[in-house]
Amino acid sequence: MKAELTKAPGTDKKLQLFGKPDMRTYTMIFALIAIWVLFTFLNDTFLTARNLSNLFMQMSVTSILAIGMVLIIVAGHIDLSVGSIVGLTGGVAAILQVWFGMDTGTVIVATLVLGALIGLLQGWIVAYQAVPAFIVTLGGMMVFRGILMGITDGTTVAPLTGMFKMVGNAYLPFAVGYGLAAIAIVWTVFSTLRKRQSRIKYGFDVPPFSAEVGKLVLLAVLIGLFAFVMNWYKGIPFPLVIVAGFALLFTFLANHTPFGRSIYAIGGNKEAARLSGINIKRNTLFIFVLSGLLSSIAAIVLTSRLDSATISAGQNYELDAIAACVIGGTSLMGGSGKIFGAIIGGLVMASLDNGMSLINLDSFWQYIVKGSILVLAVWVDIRSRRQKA
Amino acid sequence: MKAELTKAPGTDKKLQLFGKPDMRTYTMIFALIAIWVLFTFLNDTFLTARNLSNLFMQMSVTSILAIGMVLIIVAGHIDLSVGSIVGLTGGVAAILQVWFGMDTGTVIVATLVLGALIGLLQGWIVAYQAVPAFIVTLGGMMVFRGILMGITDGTTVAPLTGMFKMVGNAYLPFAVGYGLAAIAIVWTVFSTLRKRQSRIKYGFDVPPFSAEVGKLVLLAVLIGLFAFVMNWYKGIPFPLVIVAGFALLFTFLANHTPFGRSIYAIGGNKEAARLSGINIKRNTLFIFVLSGLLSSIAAIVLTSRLDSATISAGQNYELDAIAACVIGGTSLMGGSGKIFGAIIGGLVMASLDNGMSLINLDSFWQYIVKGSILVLAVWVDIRSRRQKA
Amino acid sequence: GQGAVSENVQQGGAGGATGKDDGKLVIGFSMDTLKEERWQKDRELFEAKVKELGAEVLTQAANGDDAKQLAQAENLISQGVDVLVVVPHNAEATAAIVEKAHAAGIKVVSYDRLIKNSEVDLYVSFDNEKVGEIQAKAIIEKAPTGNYVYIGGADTDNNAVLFRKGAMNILEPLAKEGKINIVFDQYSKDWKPEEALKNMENALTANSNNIQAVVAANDGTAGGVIQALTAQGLVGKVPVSGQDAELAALQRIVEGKQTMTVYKPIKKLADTVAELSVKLAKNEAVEAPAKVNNGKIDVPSLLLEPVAVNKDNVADTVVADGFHKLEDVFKNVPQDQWPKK
Amino acid sequence: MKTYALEMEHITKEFPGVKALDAVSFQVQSGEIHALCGENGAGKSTLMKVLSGLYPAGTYDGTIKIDGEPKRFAAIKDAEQAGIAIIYQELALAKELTIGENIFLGREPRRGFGIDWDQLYYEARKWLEQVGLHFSPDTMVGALGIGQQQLVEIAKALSKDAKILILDEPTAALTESEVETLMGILRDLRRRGVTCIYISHKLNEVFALADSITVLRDGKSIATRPASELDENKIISLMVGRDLTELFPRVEHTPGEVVLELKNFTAYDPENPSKAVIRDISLNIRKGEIVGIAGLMGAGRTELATAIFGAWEGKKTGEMLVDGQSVHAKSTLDGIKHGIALVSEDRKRYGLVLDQSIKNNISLASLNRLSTSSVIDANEEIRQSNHYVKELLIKTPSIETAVGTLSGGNQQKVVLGKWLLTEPKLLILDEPTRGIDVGAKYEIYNLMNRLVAEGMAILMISSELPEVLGMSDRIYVMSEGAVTAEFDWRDATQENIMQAATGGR
Ligand SMILES: Nc1ncnc2c1ncn2[C@@H]1O[C@H](COP(=O)(O)OP(=O)(O)OP(=O)(O)O)[C@@H](O)[C@H]1O
Ligand SMILES: Nc1ncnc2c1ncn2[C@@H]1O[C@H](COP(=O)(O)OP(=O)(O)OP(=O)(O)O)[C@@H](O)[C@H]1O
Ligand SMILES: [Mg+2]
Ligand SMILES: [Mg+2]
Repeated sequence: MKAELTKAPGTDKKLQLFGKPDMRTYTMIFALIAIWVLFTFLNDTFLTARNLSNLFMQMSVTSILAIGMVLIIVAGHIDLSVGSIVGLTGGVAAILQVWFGMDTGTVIVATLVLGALIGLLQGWIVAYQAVPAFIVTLGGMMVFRGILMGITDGTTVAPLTGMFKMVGNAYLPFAVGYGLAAIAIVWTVFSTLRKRQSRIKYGFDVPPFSAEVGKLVLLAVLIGLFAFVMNWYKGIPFPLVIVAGFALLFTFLANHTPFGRSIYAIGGNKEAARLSGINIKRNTLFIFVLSGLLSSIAAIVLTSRLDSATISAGQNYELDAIAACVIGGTSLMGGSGKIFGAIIGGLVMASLDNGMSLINLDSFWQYIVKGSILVLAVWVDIRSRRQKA
Repeated sequence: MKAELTKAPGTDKKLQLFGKPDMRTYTMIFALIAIWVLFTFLNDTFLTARNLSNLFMQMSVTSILAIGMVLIIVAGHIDLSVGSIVGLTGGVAAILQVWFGMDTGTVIVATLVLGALIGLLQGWIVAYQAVPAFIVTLGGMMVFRGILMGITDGTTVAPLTGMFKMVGNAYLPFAVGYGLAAIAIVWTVFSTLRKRQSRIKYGFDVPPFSAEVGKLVLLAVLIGLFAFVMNWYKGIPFPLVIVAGFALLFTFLANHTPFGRSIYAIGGNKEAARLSGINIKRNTLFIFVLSGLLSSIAAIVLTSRLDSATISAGQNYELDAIAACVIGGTSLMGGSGKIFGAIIGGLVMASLDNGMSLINLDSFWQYIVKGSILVLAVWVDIRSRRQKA
Repeated sequence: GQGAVSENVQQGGAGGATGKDDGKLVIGFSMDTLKEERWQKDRELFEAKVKELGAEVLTQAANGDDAKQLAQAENLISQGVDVLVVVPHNAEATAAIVEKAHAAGIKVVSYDRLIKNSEVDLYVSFDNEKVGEIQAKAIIEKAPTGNYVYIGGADTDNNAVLFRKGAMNILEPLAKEGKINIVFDQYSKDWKPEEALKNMENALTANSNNIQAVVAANDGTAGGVIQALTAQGLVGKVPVSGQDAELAALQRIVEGKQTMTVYKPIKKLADTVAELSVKLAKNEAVEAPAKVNNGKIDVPSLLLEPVAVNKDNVADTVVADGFHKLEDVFKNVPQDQWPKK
Repeated sequence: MKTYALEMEHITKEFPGVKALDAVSFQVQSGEIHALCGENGAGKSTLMKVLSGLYPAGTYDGTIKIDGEPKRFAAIKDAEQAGIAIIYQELALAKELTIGENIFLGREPRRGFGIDWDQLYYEARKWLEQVGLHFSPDTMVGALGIGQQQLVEIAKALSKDAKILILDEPTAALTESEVETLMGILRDLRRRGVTCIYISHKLNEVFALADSITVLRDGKSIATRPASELDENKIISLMVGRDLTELFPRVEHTPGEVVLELKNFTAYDPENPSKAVIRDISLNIRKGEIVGIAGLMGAGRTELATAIFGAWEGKKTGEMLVDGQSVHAKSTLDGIKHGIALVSEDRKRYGLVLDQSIKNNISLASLNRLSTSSVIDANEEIRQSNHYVKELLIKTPSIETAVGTLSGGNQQKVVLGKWLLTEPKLLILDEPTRGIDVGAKYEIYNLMNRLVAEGMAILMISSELPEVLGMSDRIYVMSEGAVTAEFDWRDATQENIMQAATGGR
């Protein structure tokens, strides 16, 4: 009996880089690999270093939005305005730089502040005025797009300065890329060992040392391989660094801080969260601030990538972000979802887009295939979970 | 005790034309009147018979979609594909008539069958394969749009024959309009009295006869006035007849049939519904069939109104339909919502669009105003309910 | 930065980007959209011509999404095309494509719309502002005075903004002179005909049908406008412009329901671009007599004239070009009224 | 002089249409276990919610003093700071989170910026051992049964190290042995000077634990007495305002022919088709008798009921005969058609659509019967609903009231009404009186007797042995999915049932 108790917490701890990957995440990783294999057969460009580099560039904006969207959906809300926030904050960034000649640093800070303020406004209405998020953000979607059209007068604002352009287009120099990879490996090893220490101290079971080492070696090889492939082309794309950075940061936030846990509790059982003394309003407000902030970061990347701000920028991105979350296992009922899953979901969608465009599929076929695969992927996932469980 | 028990059911029965209007519906009717008053002040065209007639024409497509959407949302699902179904079925209808020269009757039947089949497919995946409706219909949205693009090759399919054009553009002859109004009045009086009889028979309390008569007179005047105003211009628009017909039919379905009750129960507590002997899968399937069917009806009206089918037809209609439902008091959590509310919600949105276009407001202001009013309306409603409660 | 970047590209090339090293030239064709009839034609014609010239085409359509167009262009570049032909959705946002292509040593041709603020290699086009001007001029001819309605395209589409700007170049001076009166001016969301229909219904209602002319941005919106006019029995009495020479619009024109459409002889456009691109790919010199400043450089350009098509010149323009068949265009008109071939 | 740990004075709390508390005064001495008794809807939970800050100061009238100090709690956190911890009657756990996360929700131990997971699970495991729940602390709460979840709630409250611990019906879902564990913990806390407020409908527990008892009735405090001055009958008469002669109104039944017979009935786990959840069960139930099923939690009684009713999703083997006819109930609809009704153990989860009216809930399982050519007969529906509201003494202003606003006992009666309207031959009651006050219990027992007298057969699953012994004509005992014994009520005793229930271990 006692043995059973002490054993359990040790056994189902997995690599916790992005929180415990669950069955669904594995299925999605598998689907991703299947898609990659398929496109590799269909087109010899797909699995080149250069195209993988493109792919990561192309997924960056949606992925950044998906990170925020996971939090929103987990808390039981929805944010339909992210696309418009991307448009508006990107437009403001471009205006500040092109029309008012501000330097890139100032522009970025101003944009982030604007994004956070927009999130604050929407969050306040959702949290403190109890208007459903669907309505608030549907309204926001229209209002922000309208403001963007008003301030730009329908014109495209371009071109940006070199510094700004870097954000969405630069690659890390080879040395920096390898350096980052080395840091990542060292950090993984260090934190795994420290966790092991602490578990031993508290008397929890730990996996055999050899298994732990094997896991670490595998991880190190993967990280190294990734850096090598990216450096084969031009280096690690800077937008990917942003995505990875925020994914890690927000995974930490979601899994290892009281704030993160509160979000899951709020989405899972609001009453329970309330009865546990969690300040639901403040936390909800904060989620929307984060979503607004991430939207403005996505806006900076997008504007930089396009080297211009247009009135249609970001349109329909909310659907892409939501789809990435759902493919990645986030339940629209709230209460469960993983940021890592959403990133995989975003990668699945970007891979489909990229691959179909490479094999030069007719545009209408692309719609049909993408729609079908979306349903198919989730269907396979549900089937497999049902059989396993 | 006895008196208390038997009295209660009698007291809170209201006009049951579209089911009991609740607080929220009243607030929305009030908001609608406010919007109308505002635009009447801003523009002298707004409250003319002709413009009201336009307004009802313009709201028809969204309203038909909203009727189906209420059922979907009440059952705890969502249908993002209605816009694409409108596009596809409308395209097929136009192709059958323009390219293959089929007569209008056949075309309409074929279109409705197609709509129902599409609904059947999606419903089957949702109900029997347990894939979330959000994913299924998001996929459907892409697939159906893709098919439409494929079969029309991007061309506009036009023009239709006279008969087909009538559906979306005709007005009822004055006499028929007044006739319908008379039938409506007689039917209301008759059914109210019959209900009264039956309540007396069962020994329930009934309101005083004078109150009942007063209510009936008011209703009769409203119906008569409506017919008069519509006939002042060209008569009751045929699309409005379709909307009203389906609204009545589906309200009856929702409130007075086991199927309708089951939907509310499923949305309110799926487990309890299942254990009460409700066949959840079959009912869910059927809701999607209805939604597909209504989408194809909306498609016929739209195609007829435009006298052509284009590949962008129906785009983003799902958002309009969902917004109409939510403004009209449907909870996105499932379990509650009224068709009458959704129609009012649709009318609110159509009135805003119409009024702002009449006063020739800049496009960007229209976005801002519409978005803000959306949020404001729901906010006022929530406030007022909170104060009442 | 530039030097380091091209160094890296060399490496990338070794990574195997160009799988198509069978000596055949490959032209990448990055399109704004295929959601309109007109662009389907462009694609057909362009692909046919390039194939005729012995090269290959890879076509991508972004359906009006700037980021998607950039992604697709990247994919074309990584597939090792020799020349990239771009129909920009947005004139400025596509400058990033030019930069990326140049970094990979690929020349870029700007098709139909000018790519601004970039060192684009060649520009072959009709001018969008010019289109608006042609529309307005044609309508002014029919209705020199009176109440004017402008029904625009998608307010979120940069091109719709340009069309409107062109039209207003003509209309606004006249309005200032008091000759005409612009009583209604609205965009149509997503270019949707139903939005145009609603707007036109409202315009007619607000002005008690006292409308003398409508400038509609394209044939789709014109279709909506004409539906609203039909309901009021005004069809044929109020001139309506259009653009793209869609079949449905041409049918309306020969029936007298629509006044004109702007036809861009796209066969000529497609053929010219195809020929010049293949030349560019072979590093041959190309003839580009005009110079158009795009904000950064004077782009070597070939400018083609858009044509205003009306009832009288349908047969000589659209039909003669093989853009549409005579029997299709005149399908709804009694045979005896068909023009002689 | 007595020192009061808690004084609540003239607390008045109104809900729309209901005065839930009417100038209630309530004093609790330091270090005692104070029981709060009263019928369903008497206001016990509401009073405790006022105390715990869930209903913040300003939404009620009256004053609260802790250790003589007046306090105004604007939020739950304030009350927690003042040393008050509460276990709510409704389970307040997030199912998607682990046991450990739930226990420390909102108060996670930190290390740097992050949560110290190892310490959290270490602590959680300690508290779980205390309450005798042998699960790993990183198990999802959703995977636990309702009783186990209750133990998690208790662990959570204990971990707060409160000065005043409130338990609102903590034992409703617990087995006898778990109740024993809990009592031990509470006695231990009393020794350490912690003040406890204990709400329960189980009077034996109240007397086993409480030092003083307060009785509420209709939102008013009726009396506060030392436990030694009271006995069961006195409390009951204080609660209901009259005397109840006996708790279990036994009536002689005359069983008729067999309604339901199971032969070698086996049901397999839907998610693991090789695992039998109930095994080889043979039993029968006759018209006009009450058959009780006893067993420990997890014995598979709920599964048996679900399988008979047709709601079981897994594979079933063996034979089931209804009125001598072999029957395969594949869905709940089949069950209903064969005249079987199941009142489930968790009414909120499986019984009611909380947002909807009493009327809509009562008619839910009989919609087709209430319809002519697929249209619901509105008058008949209203008539039937009113009939059952009257017959079952459901306390409500109207049949249009949403069931979510009713008290537990009245909700249970609505579920009963729903099933009686289907006019079943066999009524299965799974824990029919869980969380229900004595008055309502008594009404339900009388109703059972009346139904049986009218010829219905009742299968009653209950974890309360007195109830099983007091009401059943025959008793089957289950253990680990199998029937291990059958007793006539005259032969059954607590001892021989418990022995069979533990599998003779
Ligand atoms: N949120 C609420 N809204 C409206 N009425 C409520 C609400 N909560 C409780 N009530 C009403 O207040 C009264 C007291 O309810 P309370 O839950 O305190 O009773 P209780 O004594 O705890 O009963 P039980 O033994 O069933 O738990 C009841 O009539 C109940 O219907
Ligand atoms: N959803 C489930 N998934 C897996 N196992 C389950 C599930 N529900 C119940 N079980 C298991 O089935 C067995 C029977 O449980 P059940 O709760 O039905 O027993 P019971 O006798 O009705 O007890 P209770 O007193 O809780 O009603 C137990 O071993 C339980 O853990
Ligand atoms: Mg209670
Ligand atoms: Mg049970």
